[in-house]
Amino acid sequence: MVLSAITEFAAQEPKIYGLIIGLVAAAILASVINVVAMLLVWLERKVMGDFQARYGPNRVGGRWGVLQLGADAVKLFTKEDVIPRGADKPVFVWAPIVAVATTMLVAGALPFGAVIIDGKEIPLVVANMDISAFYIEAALSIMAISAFMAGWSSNNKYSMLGAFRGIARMIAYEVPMGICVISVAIMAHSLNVVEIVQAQSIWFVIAQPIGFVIFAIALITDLGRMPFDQTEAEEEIIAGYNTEYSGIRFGLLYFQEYIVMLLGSILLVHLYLGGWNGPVIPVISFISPMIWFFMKLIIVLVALIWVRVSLPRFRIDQVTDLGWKILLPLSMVNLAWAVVVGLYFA
Amino acid sequence: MGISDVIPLPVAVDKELEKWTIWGRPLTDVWFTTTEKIHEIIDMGPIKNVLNWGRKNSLWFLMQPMGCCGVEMLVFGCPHYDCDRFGIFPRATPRQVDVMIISGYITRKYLPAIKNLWEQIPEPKWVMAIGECAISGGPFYDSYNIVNDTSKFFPIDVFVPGCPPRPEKFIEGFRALQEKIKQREDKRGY
Amino acid sequence: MSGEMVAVDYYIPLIMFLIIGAIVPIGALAAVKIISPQKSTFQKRSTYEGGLRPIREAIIQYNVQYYLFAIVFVIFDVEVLFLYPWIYVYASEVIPTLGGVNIAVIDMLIFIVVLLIGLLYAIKKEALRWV
Amino acid sequence: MTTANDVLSALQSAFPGAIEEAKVDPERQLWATIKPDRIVDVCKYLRDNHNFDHYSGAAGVDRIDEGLFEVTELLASHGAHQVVALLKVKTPRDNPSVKSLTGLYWNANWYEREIWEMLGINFEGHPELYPLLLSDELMGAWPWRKDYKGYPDYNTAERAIEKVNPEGYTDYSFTPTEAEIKAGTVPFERPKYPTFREREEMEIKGESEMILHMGPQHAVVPGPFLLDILVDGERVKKAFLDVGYIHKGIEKIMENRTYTQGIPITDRLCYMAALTNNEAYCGAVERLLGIEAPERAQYIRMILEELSRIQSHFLGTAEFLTLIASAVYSPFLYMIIDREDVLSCIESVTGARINHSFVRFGGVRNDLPEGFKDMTLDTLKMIRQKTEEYKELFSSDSIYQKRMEGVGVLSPSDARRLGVSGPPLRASDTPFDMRREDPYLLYKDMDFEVITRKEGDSKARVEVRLDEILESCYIIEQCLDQIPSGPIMAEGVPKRIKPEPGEAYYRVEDHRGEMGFFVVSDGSEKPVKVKARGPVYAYFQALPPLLEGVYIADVVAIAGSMDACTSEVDR
Repeated sequence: MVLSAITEFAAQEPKIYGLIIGLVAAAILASVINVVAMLLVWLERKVMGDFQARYGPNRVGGRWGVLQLGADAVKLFTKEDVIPRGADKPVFVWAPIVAVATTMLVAGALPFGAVIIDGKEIPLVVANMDISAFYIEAALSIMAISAFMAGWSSNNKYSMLGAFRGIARMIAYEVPMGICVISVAIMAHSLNVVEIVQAQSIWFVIAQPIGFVIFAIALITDLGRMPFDQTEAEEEIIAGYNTEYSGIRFGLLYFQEYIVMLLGSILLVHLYLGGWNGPVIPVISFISPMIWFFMKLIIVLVALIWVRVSLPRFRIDQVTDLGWKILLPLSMVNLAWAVVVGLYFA
Repeated sequence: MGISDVIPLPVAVDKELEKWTIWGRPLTDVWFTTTEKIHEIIDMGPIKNVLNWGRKNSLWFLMQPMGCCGVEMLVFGCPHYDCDRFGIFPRATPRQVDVMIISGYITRKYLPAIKNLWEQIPEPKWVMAIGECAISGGPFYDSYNIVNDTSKFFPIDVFVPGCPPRPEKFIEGFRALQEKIKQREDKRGY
Repeated sequence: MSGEMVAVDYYIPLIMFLIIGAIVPIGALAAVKIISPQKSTFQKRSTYEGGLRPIREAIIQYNVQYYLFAIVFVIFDVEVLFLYPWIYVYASEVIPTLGGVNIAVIDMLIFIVVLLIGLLYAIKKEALRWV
Repeated sequence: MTTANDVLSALQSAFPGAIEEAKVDPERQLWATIKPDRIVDVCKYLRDNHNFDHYSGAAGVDRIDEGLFEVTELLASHGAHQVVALLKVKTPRDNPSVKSLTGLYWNANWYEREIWEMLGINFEGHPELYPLLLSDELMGAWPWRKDYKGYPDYNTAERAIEKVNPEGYTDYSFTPTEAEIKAGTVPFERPKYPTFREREEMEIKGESEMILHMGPQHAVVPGPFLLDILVDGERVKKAFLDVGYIHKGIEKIMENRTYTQGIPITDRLCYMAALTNNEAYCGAVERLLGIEAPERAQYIRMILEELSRIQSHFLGTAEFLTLIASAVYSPFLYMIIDREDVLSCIESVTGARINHSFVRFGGVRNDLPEGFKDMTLDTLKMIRQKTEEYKELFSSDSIYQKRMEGVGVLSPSDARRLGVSGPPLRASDTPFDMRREDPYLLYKDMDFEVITRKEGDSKARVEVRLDEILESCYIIEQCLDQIPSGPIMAEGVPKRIKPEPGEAYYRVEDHRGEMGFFVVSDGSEKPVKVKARGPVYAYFQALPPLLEGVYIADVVAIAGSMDACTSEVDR
């Protein structure tokens, strides 16, 4: 009954309804995402420990060390906040805020699974836009801009080199990534992520394996994780673009990387691994899609961590070469493939 | 120290705000007294304990190997000893660390640089002298180039003897520092 | 979700997200300002560079090669943008066919080939050589 | 095969009258005192006609009783023959000056700079006599002179005066000690030269160039040193190296300790190679004393030094991996785990992890414990298996190959010219290994291979190290099979070591290259001069030319593949 009342209200006052839904969902989602991202940091440290024959955090919060991240957060909150004298102050202050705010923009359009009510699949998404795939991809790349803001404004040579590397890397992989999204959209006949998920009777990882590989590589690059972490290559340029950031500002930038990792993995799951698709589990059919979704997500996240601990870092010129000279032509080939196969399906 | 440090507003706003008053008192004064009040509340106990719990369980140290102890510092971060268990791990930039480990001899040439690094660490910060060289000059106590008393330049919280101390001693030193932070007995009384 | 949702309505929740996303870090920064100790000194606010004084500023006139990268990117990114509307056109049945194949497909394949030739030219001219 | 006697007779016939005194002792070492004005000619003759293409270093000795400085040039060959020529040049103590050999040997540069700043001996014809290890404040004090009043110095910290320099940074100056004031040696007359910073700034030409400090604190440095790179974009145009940030004055300290007290100091020379440093120092003193360790002791030394080589190579490779990958790269951590196993083998004998002080004059400190053989054989079996795994991993990792192949290539001729030794030289297709070249201990009885690679790039250097681990395992297994029972100390080694007046040079194959100790005795309890010729010093000098024209990421790969140890450079 309440549900029908809400639907009625939504029909009458779509604008106000959107406003309320937006606020509530944003508040809930923001906290959920933050908590999940914190757990992700913890998961990474633990899983990395397992890969490396050590324990990882295990002293704070019982034997699993779950409160370790809480301690880190409290520590970062009580750190002094230093703005270097030479820094471009407004940009310096803005960079972490832009970074966090834009990740929220991505979160707004990304479906976080679905639930089945009365045999109907309801995707859990706030803004179910027609072009959400395009929008998400665009919003993800704003992250590189915030990294550039951080690096450029610090007036530190390490940061500056990190910023340039970040931009060069982002632009080298943005194009192949975009083309991959187009290829997927062509097969699904839609740019809406929800519809893309629903269109995957065959997972797109099988339908276009090249596209999956390209997208996965480009995604790791966008996230700046291991073989592609040149922007913060500790051994070359100290901490890259966040060299001069301290305390909570660093905390935000650092934390935002994990939020983006989470969101990026979700996007990968949606575009290529069938999202929440999977056989309906009889007894708990209500959350059966969620179970599939989370299983896939965890596998992708652990795979990302696995890649991180087992590959050496590329040199930055090799990264741009890989992007421009190999992945871009390959993604075009993949697009042609998608067109041909897509025609066949159509 | 103005509002433009917190919220990205033009610096001109700062200047403007300085002219504002609340009940006849300048806004900046009000801000400072409020902050002081909050600090007093924090100092009263429970909140401070939570803060110190966070601080003591997240001690990131500056990666700065300086001698024999530097090798043990590296090993301290690796399996078998695994400092990550305690929430301790190395960072390369002083902006993001809490603990500076002086892991070797400080020479006349290096003293200004290391002092500068120490200055660039944001508060709250701690410093540990690890190894005989950092404590007293060690085997090089009479050298012409060694500054043999480190504690004159740095408010050292924990001394870890040994030449070099084994990685277990590093852990012991960090435990001692954690205990100090918890009891609020470190030199700066956080 | 029933009801007439115009495109703009989707963006209202997004703006809410943006606001929440901005409030969180600003709130955190303000909280830090209050609870963290502040002891700003000259040296603390100086630029970090391995512990020594840096030689020259970091913000200098950078190598022009960086800009070439950016320009190549702009060209390709704009052309990728042209592909997006095509997704919809391609699916529609209004477009005439040529020998059983949708003419938009042929158009786009030609476009892709032209793009690839452009890329080859850029590589040949060493516009994509890292600085 | 050329012997020392051949070289001596050839010299005497080529330069009649130029050689003031000469001897051959032991059979492969030629000691000669050359007239100061003929030194360059003699060296040129030796280099061109007798293959003395390896400049090993130079040592300055302060003979205060005779009012003389002596500079001893150490020349050797890269495998053509095994003769070491130690050519001595004398110069008066007031206004000392010697002809520079930089025109003949590229790597004479740093050795001569060091002697200049420490002893105040001027080198005629040296292109850049700038301080290397000392801070500007100590320049002109000539700390290695015997009459230097600033040693011992117990209260440096109390004398430090903090002051703020014009740019706002804190600086320190140290007021002179009372002894210095009493002796009237302050103020010193400081030589005139541009500072390191000024020299760098002169090199900046273009608008888009900048100088990036990598160090003294940086993730790439294994200890504090300053590597400055002049970059345009990310391409390195020129590299500058400033060392001495942890200069401890070990050679001066050892002059003021007894011979036995010197052993723990040699440990700290390079903490990764404590045992070979002990060996080199003790070997030199043993030569002075004329004693030889019993056979069992020599076997024990060999076993431990090879174990130490394994752990050093593991740590070196592991550190290198953190540089090209990151600190979360798993193989790096696996290597540290393996190294811990090797360390516990060593520890069961010496009782220490890093600084062992284990070798004694005429023997070793204690015998192998029970069960050492089984434990070591087990460990070696594991190490072998793991090393094979790493080799397979690196040869199948395409990112690794892409990063390392053709990076930092040292051609064989360049490698010899720049004076590097050890794994980097062997990676450049030069089978130069002291264990073969100048066999010490019982290496001549051992069956092992000198590992070489043709490529000379960073990848080859790491491969050489990994292969050497396997060879070391093989040597240890042989030693454990053959080790006889018997005493571990030579008979008749006095409690108070007082060697006859004389000089000795003894070189061993360190984990990183050729390590030599040059010890001068005057019959008293303390040595007159101890000169440590370390391998990393030579690498470091060769680093800036290697770095020209590479990317910043390659700087890290090249510097890492050299396996540096700052402590030994600075001493």
